Amino acid sequence: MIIAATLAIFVVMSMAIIRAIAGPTLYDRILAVNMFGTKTVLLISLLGFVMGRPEFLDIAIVYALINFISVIGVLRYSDSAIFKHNGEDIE
Amino acid sequence: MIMDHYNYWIVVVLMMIGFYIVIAHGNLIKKIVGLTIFQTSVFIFYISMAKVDGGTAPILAEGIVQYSNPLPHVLILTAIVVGIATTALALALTVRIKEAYGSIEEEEIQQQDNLN
Amino acid sequence: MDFLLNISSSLCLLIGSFLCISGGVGILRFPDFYSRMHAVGVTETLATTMILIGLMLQNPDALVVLKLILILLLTLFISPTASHALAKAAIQNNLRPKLDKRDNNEQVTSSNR
Amino acid sequence: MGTALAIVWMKDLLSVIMLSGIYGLLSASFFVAMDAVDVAFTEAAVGAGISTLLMLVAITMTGHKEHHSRHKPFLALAVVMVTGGLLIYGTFDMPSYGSSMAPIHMQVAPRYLNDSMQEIGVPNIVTSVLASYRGFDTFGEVVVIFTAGIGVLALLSAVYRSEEITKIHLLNDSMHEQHLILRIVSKMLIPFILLFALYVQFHGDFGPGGGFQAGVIFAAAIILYIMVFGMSTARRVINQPFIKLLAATGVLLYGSVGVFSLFSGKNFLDYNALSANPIAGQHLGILLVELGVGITVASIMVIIFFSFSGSHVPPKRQQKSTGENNAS
Repeated sequence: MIIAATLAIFVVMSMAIIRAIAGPTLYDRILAVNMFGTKTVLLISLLGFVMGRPEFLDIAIVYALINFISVIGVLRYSDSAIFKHNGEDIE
Repeated sequence: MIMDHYNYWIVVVLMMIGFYIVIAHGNLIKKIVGLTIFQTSVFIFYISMAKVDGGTAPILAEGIVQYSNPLPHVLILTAIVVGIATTALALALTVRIKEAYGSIEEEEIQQQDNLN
Repeated sequence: MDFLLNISSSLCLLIGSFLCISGGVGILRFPDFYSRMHAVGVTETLATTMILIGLMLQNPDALVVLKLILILLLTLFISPTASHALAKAAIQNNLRPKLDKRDNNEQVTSSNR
Repeated sequence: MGTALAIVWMKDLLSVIMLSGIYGLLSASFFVAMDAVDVAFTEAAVGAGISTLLMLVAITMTGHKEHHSRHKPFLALAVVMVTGGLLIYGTFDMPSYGSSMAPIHMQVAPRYLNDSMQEIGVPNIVTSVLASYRGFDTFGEVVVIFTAGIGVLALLSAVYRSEEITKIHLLNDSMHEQHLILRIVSKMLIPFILLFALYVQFHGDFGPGGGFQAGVIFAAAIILYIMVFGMSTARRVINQPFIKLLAATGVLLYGSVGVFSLFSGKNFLDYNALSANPIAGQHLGILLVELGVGITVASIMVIIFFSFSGSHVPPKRQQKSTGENNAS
């Protein structure tokens, strides 16, 4: 059952990658990255169980935290980057 | 027998993608991303060499006999952090180049150099 | 008891996987950013909860369960916040929902003015 | 792999960086699948978190459109193809994947695996090799990180000192006025992240973790604080000269452990000198050394981030200054 769930998550991750590559707007990409991060957290937890050593869940916690930080960072800095880009276009 | 080497092929393909970005693109930031990809391919190379079939992570526990090789892990662990520090240095240089030349495209920088 | 645990854990994992896949289809097939965000919301909260609960039922070790609960709490905190911030930033940068016809027209007229 | 391919084609640097974030997460999953939990830990925090952020900050300063001016892509492609072909030809002599008879497993690894429990007494072999067997190496790495931090500081901090006030004003923008929910959630999360970093630091002997990872996570928490609450608040909270001092202190701590063991008649970084009981000495030595590493890495990352976002140039000013450069 765990292996089936792992496979499902693999499929979803590849879907998220496709969206991140194709995504027409920047926000689609951020959304896909965010989802990809959450799925990675799940994948790591599942992999721990598959390999039979589930004590390494610390990594999954780090992923969750870092994912949040990077999404916030992307939002924070993409705002100013877009602003600057528009300014260049106008001038 | 041939399929036994697929990990190396993944590494080689990644490495060549990074290499291609570095030599074919003029944008300095893009070049740095290419270098990062190249770097990661080397990391994967080391880590895949450390893997032993049927082994688990090299943290001792009761009832486990077969572990993966810890030495490459140590080397790569430090290499990742050093890598980010050097990447930061490269980015800082890029920012200064942008200030000095007003551009981070290799060709434009060379043009300006030739003019002077 | 053991049997019951196994069955329920499998059930949770199954539901979680199904929700994950449906969300994945959603993020590929939905027409615009906001509806995609809805799909992602489904996978991020409900599917994650289901899979993590399934894993918790699978393992008797207290420390592991504690860590899983921690991960669950963190995801439940983090992903709605991130989605909220994302949607807010998107609205502020004039990204309009595609399905909202009236709003689109309004925007067109306002930009014409 | 597909992600890396896509990076080649993307013109917009912002998307490139987004994809490189995914790439970092992906390669970290690779590492977990290959049993390298410690490495995955580091790669998760570094590749997906800090490096993405640094590149983002860099492109806000340099602009994020790549011009379409690839010169002779076919020559480059040919070079890449030839090199790749040669490398693949070379792999046929390599030991096959997962083989336990490969030469790499024949040298020092069995000794680490079999004897480290008696000699060092730490279950996580990666930590014991990192801090004890190859302590000299790690010392070098820490010094490299320290030097890189100094380099970034030297490159970025000197220029903008006079424009400090406008800059701070600029950085204080949108984020922390509007996002109330974000602010409150971050307020709850940041102490947790800091606590977790400490856990990783001191749990490194028994599970995945250690100084490098803890330092990066600690720095990530502070970076989150800077991003959410704005630069000026962060400057008031975090004393920058103090961080610089801390960075040096970490290296000093590491080095002085070595010098101490040198003075007590043992080799450099021989922790048996620290205590009468060798195992206790090793424990103490590893603890101190990892602490030094953690302090240095955390403060260097914070310094790098501070100097990057501190030298934030407003777009108008940038245009003007480049104009001046061209004119002169």
